[in-house]
Amino acid sequence: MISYDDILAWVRRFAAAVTANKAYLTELDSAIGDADHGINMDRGFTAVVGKLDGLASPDIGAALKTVGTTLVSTVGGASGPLYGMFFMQMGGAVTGKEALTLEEFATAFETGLGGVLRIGKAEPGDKTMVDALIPARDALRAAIADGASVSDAITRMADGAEQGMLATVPLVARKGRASYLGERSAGHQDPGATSSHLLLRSAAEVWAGR
Amino acid sequence: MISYDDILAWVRRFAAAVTANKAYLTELDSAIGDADHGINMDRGFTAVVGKLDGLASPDIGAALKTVGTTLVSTVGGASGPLYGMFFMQMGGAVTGKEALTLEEFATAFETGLGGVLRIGKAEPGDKTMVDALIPARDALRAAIADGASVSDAITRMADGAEQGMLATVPLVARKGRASYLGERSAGHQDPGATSSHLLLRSAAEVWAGR
Amino acid sequence: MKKLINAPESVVDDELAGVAAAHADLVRVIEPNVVVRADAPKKGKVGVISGGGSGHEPMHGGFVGMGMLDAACPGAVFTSPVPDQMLAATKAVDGGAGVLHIVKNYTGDIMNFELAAEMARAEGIEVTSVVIADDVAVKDSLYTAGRRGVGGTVLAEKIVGAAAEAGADLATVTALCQKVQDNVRSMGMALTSCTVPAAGKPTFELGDDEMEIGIGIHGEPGRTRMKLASAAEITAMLATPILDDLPFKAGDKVLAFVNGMGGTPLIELYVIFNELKKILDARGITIARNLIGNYITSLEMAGCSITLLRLDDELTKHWDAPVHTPGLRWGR
Amino acid sequence: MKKLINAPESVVDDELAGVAAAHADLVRVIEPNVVVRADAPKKGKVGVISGGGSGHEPMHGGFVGMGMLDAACPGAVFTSPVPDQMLAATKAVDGGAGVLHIVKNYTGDIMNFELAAEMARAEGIEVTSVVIADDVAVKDSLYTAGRRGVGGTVLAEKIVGAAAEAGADLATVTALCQKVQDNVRSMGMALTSCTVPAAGKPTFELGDDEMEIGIGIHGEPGRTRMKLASAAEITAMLATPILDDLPFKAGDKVLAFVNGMGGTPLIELYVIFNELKKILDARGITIARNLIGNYITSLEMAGCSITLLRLDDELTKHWDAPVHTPGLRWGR
Ligand SMILES: Nc1ncnc2c1ncn2[C@@H]1O[C@H](COP(=O)(O)OP(=O)(O)O)[C@@H](O)[C@H]1O
Ligand SMILES: Nc1ncnc2c1ncn2[C@@H]1O[C@H](COP(=O)(O)OP(=O)(O)O)[C@@H](O)[C@H]1O
Ligand SMILES: [Mg+2]
Ligand SMILES: [Mg+2]
Ligand SMILES: [Mg+2]
Ligand SMILES: [Mg+2]
Repeated sequence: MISYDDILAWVRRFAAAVTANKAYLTELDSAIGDADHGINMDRGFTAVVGKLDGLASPDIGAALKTVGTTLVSTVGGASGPLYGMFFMQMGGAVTGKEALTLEEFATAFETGLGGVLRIGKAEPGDKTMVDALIPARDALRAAIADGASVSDAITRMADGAEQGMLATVPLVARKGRASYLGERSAGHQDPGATSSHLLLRSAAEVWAGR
Repeated sequence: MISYDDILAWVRRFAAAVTANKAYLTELDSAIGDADHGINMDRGFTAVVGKLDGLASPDIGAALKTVGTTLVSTVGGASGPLYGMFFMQMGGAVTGKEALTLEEFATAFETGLGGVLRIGKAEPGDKTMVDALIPARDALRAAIADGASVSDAITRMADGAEQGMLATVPLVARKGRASYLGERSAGHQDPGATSSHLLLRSAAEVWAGR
Repeated sequence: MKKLINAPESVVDDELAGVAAAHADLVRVIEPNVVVRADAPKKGKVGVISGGGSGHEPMHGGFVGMGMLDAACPGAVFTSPVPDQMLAATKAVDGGAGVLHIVKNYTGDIMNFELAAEMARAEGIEVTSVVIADDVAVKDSLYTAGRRGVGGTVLAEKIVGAAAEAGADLATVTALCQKVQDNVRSMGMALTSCTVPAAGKPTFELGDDEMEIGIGIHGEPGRTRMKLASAAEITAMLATPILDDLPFKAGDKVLAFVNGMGGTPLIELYVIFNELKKILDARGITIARNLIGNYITSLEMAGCSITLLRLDDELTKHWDAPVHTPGLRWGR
Repeated sequence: MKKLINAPESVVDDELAGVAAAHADLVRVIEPNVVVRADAPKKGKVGVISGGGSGHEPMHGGFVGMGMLDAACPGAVFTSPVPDQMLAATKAVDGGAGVLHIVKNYTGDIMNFELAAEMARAEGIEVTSVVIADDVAVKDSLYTAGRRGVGGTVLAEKIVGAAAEAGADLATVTALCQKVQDNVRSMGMALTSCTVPAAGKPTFELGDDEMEIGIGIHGEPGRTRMKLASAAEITAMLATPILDDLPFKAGDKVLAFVNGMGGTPLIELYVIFNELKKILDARGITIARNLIGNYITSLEMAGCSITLLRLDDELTKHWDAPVHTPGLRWGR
C-alpha cells in the first residue's frame, strides 16, 4: 500500500529534486525553449511545499488536488497547466482515500496523464513530457501484470520515463516552443520530459525497498 | 621660399597622414573622448583634397581659406571649427601671395594659432591641440632667429609639436571632452595634439632638404 | 548578467510598482499582478484584456488605458501568466457587455487563458478569445503548436481597443480582432540573445559576426543562424516571407510596423524602415500608416521585427482613433 | 560590431531618409541634413532649433514638430553638426520673430553654433542661444569646458517649444529656456559601452561585473568605474548628487525623467523609476510629472540617466501643452 505520508514524501522529494535541478532544467529549456522550465517548476513546487504543512485531513485526493491547483496558480507557462492538470486529475481519481493500492495508484496516474493529453493535445513523439509519461505508464502496467512489488513497479516506471526522456533527444518537436525551431530542435533532450522523469524517479527513491 | 605648390603638397601630405592615422587618432579619442577624432579629420581632409584640384589662381591665401571653410563645413565637432579657423586665419594673413618667406610663413601660422586660441579659449596645459601648436611656434621662432634653413626650421617646428604632444600625456584635461574625465584623463595622449603634430610633421617631410 | 534590477525574483514586482507610481492617472495595479485601467469597469463597454510573460514591455501593461486594453496580465519573465490573473482581470473589467481575451499563440498562453475563460464563464461572464498567430518564421501546420503571436498583437490591441471604446459589442469586437489576425504577418531577427534574469546567462550564444533569423519574442533561437548582413539584406529576408505569405499585392495599403527587440536604438529602426519602404515601393504597396520603435520586446535583445497589416477603411479608422496609454498615445 | 546598418558612412543619411519617409506629415529633411518642421517657417512665430551629433535618437530630429522644435541639425554620429546646417535650419524656420538656438554644452557644439549664429545675424536674422549644461557628474568650473548638456535638453526643447507655439516672443522664449537650465540637473551611468559605427569597436571596455558612473551621452567613459550594484543603489548614486546640487528641497514639485541610453529595456527603467520615487518620497519631494523611456540615447549603450526639473506653474503649463512630434506626442 501507498500511504498518505508516502504521497507527501513523494511530492516533497520531487520538490527537492526540482530545486536541485533548477539550473539543469533551465539549461535544457534554453537550448530549445525560453530558458525558464526549471525556474517555473521551482516557483511552483516552492509554493506547493508551503501548502503541504497546512493540509488538514489525511486525504490523498485532496492533497494531490491542492498540489495541482497550487501549480496552476503559481507556475504559468505550459508546464503550469500541464502539471497542474496532472495532479488535479490524479487527485480527483482518489478523493477521500488515505492509502492506495498499486493498482489504484496506476489508475490515478493514468487519469492525471489523461488530463495532460486532453489540454496539451500532444501525441507521442511530439517531443514533450508525454514522451516520458506514456512509457512510464506502460512500464507500470507491465510491472503490475508481472506482480512486482511497489518498489520494483515504481522503479520500472521511473526507468520507463527515463528511456522515454532519452528518446526525446533525436526527435523534431511538434508541440511546445521547441516546435518553432523545426529541424534544429533535434539533438536536444526535452525539458518537460526531463522533469517528468525526475517526478517518477523521486517516487522510486521514496518507495525504494518496499 | 615656400611656393604655392609646396603649400598644396603639405595639405595633401597631411591629408594622407590623417587617412593613414585615422584609426590611431580615433583610438586615442576613445580613451578620453568620444572615438571620432580620426573619423572627423579624415572626413574633412577627404573633402579638402577634393577641392584642391579645382583651385583657380596660385593664391596661397585663397587656398588656405578654402581648406579652412571646407573643414568648417564638413568636420563638425570641436576639431572642425578649430582647424577650420586655423587655416582660414592663416590664409587671411597671406592673401594674394604666390610664395612665402619663412618669416611670412611663421607670421601666418601665428595668425592661425591666434584663431584657435580665440575660439577655443584653451590655455597651455589644458591638454589640447594648443599644447602641440604653441611649442611648434616657439621652435619655429627660435629656428628663424638661428638663421636655419626652411627644412631645418620646419623640422624643429615639428619636433616642438612632437614634444608638446608627448607632454600632454600626464596632463589632466581642462578643455574638450577629456575634461569630463577629470583625473582619469591623465595618462593618455591628446588626440588633437597628435593630429597637430602630424600636421607639422607632414610639412617637415614635404620640405625636407630645402 | 548586467541589468538595472534589484534581484531576479523582484523584477516584475518592482516594475509594476514603477508603472503604478508613474501612471496612476491611467492604470492601477491589483493583485495578483494585473494592470487595470484606472476607470474600469466601464458599464456597457466590452472589456479587452491580454497578457503574457513579462519582458516584452511596453506590451502588454503599457497598452492599458483609453482606447486600447482594459487590463493586462504580466506573468513571470517569458512565462505565461496564471489563470488567476486572467480571471481577476476579466472580473475587474467586466462592465456587463462581455470580455475579449487577446491571446498570443503559445501553448502556455493558450492553456492558461482557456482555464481562466472557463472559470470566468462559470462566474457568469461572457468571454470570447482570439488567438494571434502572425509569425511567418514558423511553419503553419495542423500537427504543430502553430505560428507564434508576435508584432501583430500590438496592432490588434490598438484596433480592437478603439472599437470597444467606441461602443462595439462583443461579437463585433471579436470579429474585428480575428480580422486583424487574418490580415497581419510578422517576422523577426536577433543580433544578440537576451538574458532571462532568473537564468542569469544568455539564452543562446551568437558569434560576433552572426545573427539569428526567425526568432520569436522569448529569446528562443530562430530557424537559421547566418553571417551578419546589411540592413538592406536583413530587411529583405524579413519582408519577403511576410509579403509572400498573405500574400500582400500591388495596390494594397499597409500599416508597416518596424519593431525593436529592446536593445536596438531608434536610429537603426529608421534605417530598416527606409529599406522596407524601398521594397514595398517596388512592389506597388503603399505604406499608409507606420509605427517605429520598441513596442514588443525581448528584454535587452538587439534585433528587430517587421509586421505588415493590410489596411482597409475600418482598420484604418480604428488605428487612427485616439489612444492614451503609457506606451502608445495620440489624439488626446 | 553588430548593427542594423548598411555601412558606417551611410547610417545618418539612411536614418534621415527613413525619418522623412515615415513622418512626411510632420517633417521634411532638407540639405545639408536638416530636419525641418513640415509647416515651417510660421510667420510671426519664434523659431526654436537644436542639433548635435547623431546617435542620440529620438533627440533631436524626433522632436521636430508641433509644440517642440522647428528644426534639428544632426551631425555625424557623436559629432557636432557643421555651421552650414544650423545656418540652413535658422533660415528655414525664421518667421521674422527670431530664432533660438538650444545648444548642449560641448566645445564642438558651442563653436559650431556660434559660427552659425554669426552667419545668420550677418544675414539679418535675430538669433539667441541658450546653453544647456545639466550634468552634475562633471565638476562645474570656470577653468574647464564645464558641465555637459544631457537629459535636461529634452525637457527644455519641449517646454520652450510650447511657449514658442503659444506665440511668446524671442526674449521670453530665451528666458524660459534659461529658466529650465537653471532648474534642471541630470546624471547618467552605463552598463555597457557603445560602438561608434565608423570606429567599429566599443569606445570603452567594461568588465562583466562593472559599471561606469557619471557617463555622458557620447560613449565617453564616466568619472568612476565600479562593481555592478542593485537598481536601488544605482538610483541613489545618481539621484543624490542631483538632489544636492540644485539643491532640491522638501516641498519641491519635480518632473522626474528616467531615460534609457538606447539599449536598456523599459522594464528596467520602471524599476529605476520605482526606486527614484522612494528616494524622493523620503525627501518630501513630489513627482508631479514624469517621463520614462529612451529619449536621449548613446546608440545601443545599456544604462540610464536621471533628470530632475523643479517645476512651477509656468513650466508645468508648457510641459502639459500639446506636442506632436515623431518622438513625443500628446494632446493631439
Ligand atoms: N502541448 C504540450 N503537451 C504536453 N507537454 C507540453 C506541451 N507543450 C509543451 N510541453 C512541455 O512543456 C515543457 C516546457 O515547459 P516550460 O518551459 O515550463 O513552459 P514554456 O514552454 O511555456 O516556457 C516542454 O519541454 C514540454 O515537455
Ligand atoms: N577648447 C579647445 N581648444 C583647443 N583644442 C580643443 C578644445 N577642445 C577640444 N580641443 C581639441 O579637439 C580634440 C578633439 O577633437 P574631436 O574628437 O574631433 O572633436 P570632439 O571632441 O567634438 O569629438 C581634442 O583632442 C583637443 O585637442
Ligand atoms: Mg520554457
Ligand atoms: Mg572626439
Ligand atoms: Mg516560458
Ligand atoms: Mg565628437
